[in-house]
Amino acid sequence: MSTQDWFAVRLSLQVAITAVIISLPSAVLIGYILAKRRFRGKWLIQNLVNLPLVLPPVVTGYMLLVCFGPYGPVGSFLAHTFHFRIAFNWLGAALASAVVSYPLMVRSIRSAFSSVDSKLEFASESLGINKFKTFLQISLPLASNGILAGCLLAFARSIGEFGATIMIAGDIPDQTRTIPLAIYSLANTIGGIKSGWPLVLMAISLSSISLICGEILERRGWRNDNS
Amino acid sequence: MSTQDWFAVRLSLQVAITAVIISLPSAVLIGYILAKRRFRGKWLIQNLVNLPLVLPPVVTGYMLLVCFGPYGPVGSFLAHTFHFRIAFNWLGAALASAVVSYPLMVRSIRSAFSSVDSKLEFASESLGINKFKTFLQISLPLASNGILAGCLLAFARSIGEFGATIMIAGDIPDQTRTIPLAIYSLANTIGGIKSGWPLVLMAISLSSISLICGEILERRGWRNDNS
Amino acid sequence: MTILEVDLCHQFKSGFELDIHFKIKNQITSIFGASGSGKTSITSMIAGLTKPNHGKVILNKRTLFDSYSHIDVPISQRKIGIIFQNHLLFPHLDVKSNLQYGIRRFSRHQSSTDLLRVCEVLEISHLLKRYPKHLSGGECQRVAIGRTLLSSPEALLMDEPLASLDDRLKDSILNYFDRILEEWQIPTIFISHNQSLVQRFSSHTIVVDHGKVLSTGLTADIIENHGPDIWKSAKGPINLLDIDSLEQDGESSYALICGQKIQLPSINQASNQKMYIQFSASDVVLSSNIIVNISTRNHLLGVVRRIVEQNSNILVAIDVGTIIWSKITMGAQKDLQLKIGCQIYCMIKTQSLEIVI
Amino acid sequence: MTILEVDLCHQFKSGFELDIHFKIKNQITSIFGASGSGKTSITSMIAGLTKPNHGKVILNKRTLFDSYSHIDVPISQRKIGIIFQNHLLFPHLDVKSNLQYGIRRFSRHQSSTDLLRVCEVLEISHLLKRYPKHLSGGECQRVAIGRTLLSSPEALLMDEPLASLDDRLKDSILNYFDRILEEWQIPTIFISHNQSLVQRFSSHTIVVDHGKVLSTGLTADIIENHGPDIWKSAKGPINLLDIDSLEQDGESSYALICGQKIQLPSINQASNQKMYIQFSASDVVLSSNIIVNISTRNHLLGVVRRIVEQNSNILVAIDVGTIIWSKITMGAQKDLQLKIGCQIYCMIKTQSLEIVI
Amino acid sequence: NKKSNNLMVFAASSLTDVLNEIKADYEEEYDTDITINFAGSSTLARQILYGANADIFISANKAWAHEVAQKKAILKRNNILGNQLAVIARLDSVYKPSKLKDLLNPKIQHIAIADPQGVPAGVYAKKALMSHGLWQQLQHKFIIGSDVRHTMAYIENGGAQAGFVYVTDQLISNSTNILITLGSSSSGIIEYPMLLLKNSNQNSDTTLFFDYLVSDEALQVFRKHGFIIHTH
Ligand SMILES: Nc1ncnc2c1ncn2[C@@H]1O[C@H](COP(=O)(O)OP(=O)(O)OP(=O)(O)O)[C@@H](O)[C@H]1O
Ligand SMILES: Nc1ncnc2c1ncn2[C@@H]1O[C@H](COP(=O)(O)OP(=O)(O)OP(=O)(O)O)[C@@H](O)[C@H]1O
Ligand SMILES: [Mg+2]
Ligand SMILES: [Mg+2]
Repeated sequence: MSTQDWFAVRLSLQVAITAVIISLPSAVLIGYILAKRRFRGKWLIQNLVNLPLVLPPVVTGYMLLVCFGPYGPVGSFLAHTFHFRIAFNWLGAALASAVVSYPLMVRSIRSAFSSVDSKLEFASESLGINKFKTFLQISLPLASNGILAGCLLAFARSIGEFGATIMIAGDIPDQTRTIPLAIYSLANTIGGIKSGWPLVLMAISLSSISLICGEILERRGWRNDNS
Repeated sequence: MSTQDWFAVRLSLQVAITAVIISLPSAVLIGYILAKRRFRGKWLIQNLVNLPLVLPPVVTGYMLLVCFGPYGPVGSFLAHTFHFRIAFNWLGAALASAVVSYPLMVRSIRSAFSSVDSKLEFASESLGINKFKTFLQISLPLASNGILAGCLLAFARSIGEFGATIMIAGDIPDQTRTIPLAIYSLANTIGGIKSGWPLVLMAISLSSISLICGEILERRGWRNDNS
Repeated sequence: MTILEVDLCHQFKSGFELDIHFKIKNQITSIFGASGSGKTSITSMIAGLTKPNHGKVILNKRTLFDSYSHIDVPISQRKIGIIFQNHLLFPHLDVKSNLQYGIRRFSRHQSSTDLLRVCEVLEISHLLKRYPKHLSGGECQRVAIGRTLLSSPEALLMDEPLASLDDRLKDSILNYFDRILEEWQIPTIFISHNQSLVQRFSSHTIVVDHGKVLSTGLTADIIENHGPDIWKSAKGPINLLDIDSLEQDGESSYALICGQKIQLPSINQASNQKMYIQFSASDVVLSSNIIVNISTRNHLLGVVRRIVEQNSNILVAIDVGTIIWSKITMGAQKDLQLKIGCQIYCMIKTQSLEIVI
Repeated sequence: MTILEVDLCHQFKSGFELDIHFKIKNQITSIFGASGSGKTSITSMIAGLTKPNHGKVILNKRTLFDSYSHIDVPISQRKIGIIFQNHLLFPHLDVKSNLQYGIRRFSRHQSSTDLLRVCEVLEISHLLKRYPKHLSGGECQRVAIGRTLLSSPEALLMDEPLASLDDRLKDSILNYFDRILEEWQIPTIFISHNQSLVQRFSSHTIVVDHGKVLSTGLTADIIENHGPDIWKSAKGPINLLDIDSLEQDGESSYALICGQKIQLPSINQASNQKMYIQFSASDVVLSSNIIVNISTRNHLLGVVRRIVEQNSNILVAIDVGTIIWSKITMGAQKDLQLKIGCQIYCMIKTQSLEIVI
Repeated sequence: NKKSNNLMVFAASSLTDVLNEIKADYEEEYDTDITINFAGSSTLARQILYGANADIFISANKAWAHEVAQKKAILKRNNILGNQLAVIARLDSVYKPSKLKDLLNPKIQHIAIADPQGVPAGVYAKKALMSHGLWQQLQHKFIIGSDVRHTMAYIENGGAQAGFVYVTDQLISNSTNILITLGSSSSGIIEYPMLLLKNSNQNSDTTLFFDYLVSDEALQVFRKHGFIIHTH
């Protein structure tokens, strides 16, 4: 693999990890609310969250560009106030990955919270621990396996993200060319897709490693600790 | 919306539903095995299942094409033996959607099976019901909410699937042009994305409807049947 | 004086209706009733886990729930400790963290419930590093008890807290409860199917049946008036008598029961804790005069207060200073010509007596 | 004759070691031991839920588990019914479907356990359409019992099956158990902390302590030899007598025991099955002559065969055609001048008698 | 070895190979880093319109160049670079059309064409077919590619028996060959307009590179890769 390829691998990792970190807090919150609360506008939130799942990633990327691009409302605000830009930057790639993988993460986290026995939460409250602390000390740790699974899922999805990334971050070598963009670009050159194989294998092994890490973490948790 | 747009909506539905039906049986099986059994090659299966998640969909589509295309081993076999073709056909779109959404479905189903209390399965076996029947009568119904969620997720993902579909099914108007392909084609014209809004809204409402159906089915199940 | 006032109306979807009203002071009150009569539902509504259709729950003048003025204090602020029928330990925390989870959350009580003491009494000191899934049924139950006690609540609800424990543990835990509750002076609700536990442990009893309060009052009165109806076991109601004082004479021990002497089975460890003797109604033989040449050692003279016929058997309440129930056949009643007011000897084999601390 | 042979060695990660060996025939055997002594672990290994490190489980010559020859029969083919400490009802099935779930799975037994009968005895007929989450604790327990009985297993393991039930229900369910097990003739293991349940229900007892078998044998013997160590107060061995024939006289029933007549507590349903009467040694009063003016109805004349001193109590074996054990104080022995060979009356209250079918 | 200057080129993806070669040559000679963002012309145009910092935009057709030129300030532009459209088929295909009319033959079930609504290659193909009066008749045979490379993939993989791609693209493939080359008379002149955009952090190197792109040295490379040089 060329140094450019190695750069793509490093960048993909950086982007995917950032994407997970960006989305995690709100995904945990939304996942918890969707799992444990009943309220009026619930289906609306659910739909919003699922939007990036049903839209072609290119369209998602386009919407992000409209919003976060240098002329977009958020983008120009950030640029003027903090001299900070997201589009055409690795941060843009991270944002794209975060948005596209968000529904997967929320879903995983939501189902993790759903399977935490509400009676345990009641028990905690009856010991004088308020709802928020109960969330922190009971619901969150008990859902941690599912949250972890959600992160890994989002990570894997980010590693493979193409459509939205090329829209908002562009395919700029040494800046925003993640593994999928590099594969695509290789496919467009004379050697063709064959020269892309090392990168394809790299993508696969990254996700394998993340999965295996996840398994190990999970196995060390309370859930699978048998006999 | 034009008649072509309506065709895209109908086709997308057909493709997504077919994709779910194709993948469901094996996803249930694999999900169960991953959740409840421990064996040597487990991580390998997991990696294989997750492959379509980490690869850019275009690469996935390319691999499918290499395999199922008219010149691919499976494709040419099917063509010669059964005069039946998958690639460049709505079946190809269904196959692409099925493959791309497979990891999501398996994950959802896996975590559903994981949260079925093993002791209940033991109880069933102690009543003389063998492992297979226990699976059918206890594990499966108790995991049904998660399986349903997995189907909806796969459905939603299929509605939005673009990269692999365009690779293996091609964008043949009135034959394989699903909603995302239609949106993409609109986005490529200079008038641009604006004329694509009706289709974007259509995609969103399809997934909303599926989500709401899911909620209703879930609420009628045993899990949320309170007081 | 701490008071818990409860007023609950609820209609379950299954058709079961709960309609419960009672007040208890800082005392231990048993709720007694058949399986499915609504005991668990009552406690879960007091604690706030289930919301009743109508009603009111007031603890120490704090309104915890009132359907009319839409008050519904969050569970965590009700300061009510619950020991659940099914433990509900936190699976991701080890025993020690489980115990410390709610420690001193409610600040009123400052002593006699430190972690060490609780672990010692409940015999769980060796389990502190374990996780709940590696505990036996009884061990779980003990940890759950400890966890609740350590949170020093202002009222305590216990749903079969001792169901799967053996007698020795039951006794020592009950004594500990007794002492803590004596000190804390908080209203305590105790649910158990074990008649002798109810009798020993609770001063007051509320009898519920099909979701309604059947009767309420001092445990002793309830037993006198409703004993035969409530405890329908083959051996009749259980008699539980306070021992006034203890006397050792050679190898035998004697106790004074309302001024009358009674020989006890040999006790190994003499203790200076409060002791009771316990025997079932079917163990009490009645005779109209003192009989010699018989192995039965104890003859308590008393007056017949009530005669109840139940399933072709006769239950007789004899006042020997306290009430003793005896279960005899109809033939025996005829032979002895038992009538209310007549004097009679209650003969109780020493071997039938059980000593309870 | 059905035999269950158990041979288990297991080391838990927590350090707890299980090392258990016993054989039981088609009889009801209690496993008795303190909380955390390994009772639940034993049953779960017999049933196949936990795999022991070493050992062997053999039922009716079928090897269910053998670590040496690597035999491990699947749970579903072991034909062992378990009633779990925590119910484990299927939450997605209603009560009726729960009951029918394993019905007649094991085909040996054909009668006395149809759905209707089970529902009637367990008093759950009105619950058939409910889901487990809408049941009370005791109701869950009863459904779990019914579910297991209906699967007609070849061996039965029961872990505190009656813990949260009241006495009346306990009695009726126990009688039903008794009758079914009599008919089925299968090895049955019964775990309970309730001394009187163990005494009444099981013919044999295995005492475990810290994962080891402490002693095993007839319940009566165990009680006689280990009673005071195991139970806080023992009522002495249980006497179980065959009833030769039954006689109805007006409202009372009489039985002939080795030619002597004895009055029984009123029985509601007369049955033509074999019947026993059962009473504990402490229920037997000895007197040297027949006494009148006493509520005790039965005087069986016998000859003293053995006198055993145990923990300052006296156990007397009286031959009335069959042996009856009586437990009395040393003082009583002295007063009655009991010696081997002398004649004596055994006085037994009708109410102390329990009829076992 | 960071160079002191850098500039950003947005180029249509069909230029990937050739521009990479030119870039390498240029960087060897000058103290400038060149970054090239390859994507479909429509994506690039949209990125520029929404604020991407591009110094040079090379579009694959006039329409997208025009779109950008309308809304952004343009310092320089040229239309020197050109291409040719061709009908290609797999080497092993049974039926090889020799003129456009042959595409009507039923042995050709599908014809691969880049999206005629917006993708330049498709727009040119449509124009050529219109001029031969075949557009309407062939409608039902089209399989639409999202860009030229995708269109060619259809042919390579058997999705179509023939299709329209640029001559330059066919050179990359070794499983197809050119059957018909379309002249500018039928497809219209195929141009790759190069735009030098006015940018906030402009420097002289930008102009230097823009000029280099039309230098003989660069044109040589373009020709080598099959491009046509228009001399107006
Ligand atoms: N999975 C496990 N891992 C480690 N230790 C365990 C595990 N399960 C049980 N133990 C320990 O083994 C011992 C025996 O447990 P078991 O459940 O058999 O007790 P038990 O006799 O049923 O007690 P109880 O009457 O309280 O239910 C206990 O000390 C318990 O802590
Ligand atoms: N969620 C529910 N929905 C419908 N009915 C319920 C629900 N919970 C309990 N019941 C019914 O209400 C009645 C009272 O239940 P509860 O659990 O209070 O009984 P309990 O007195 O605690 O009995 P036990 O001694 O068996 O635990 C029962 O008949 C039960 O079937
Ligand atoms: Mg209850
Ligand atoms: Mg146990």
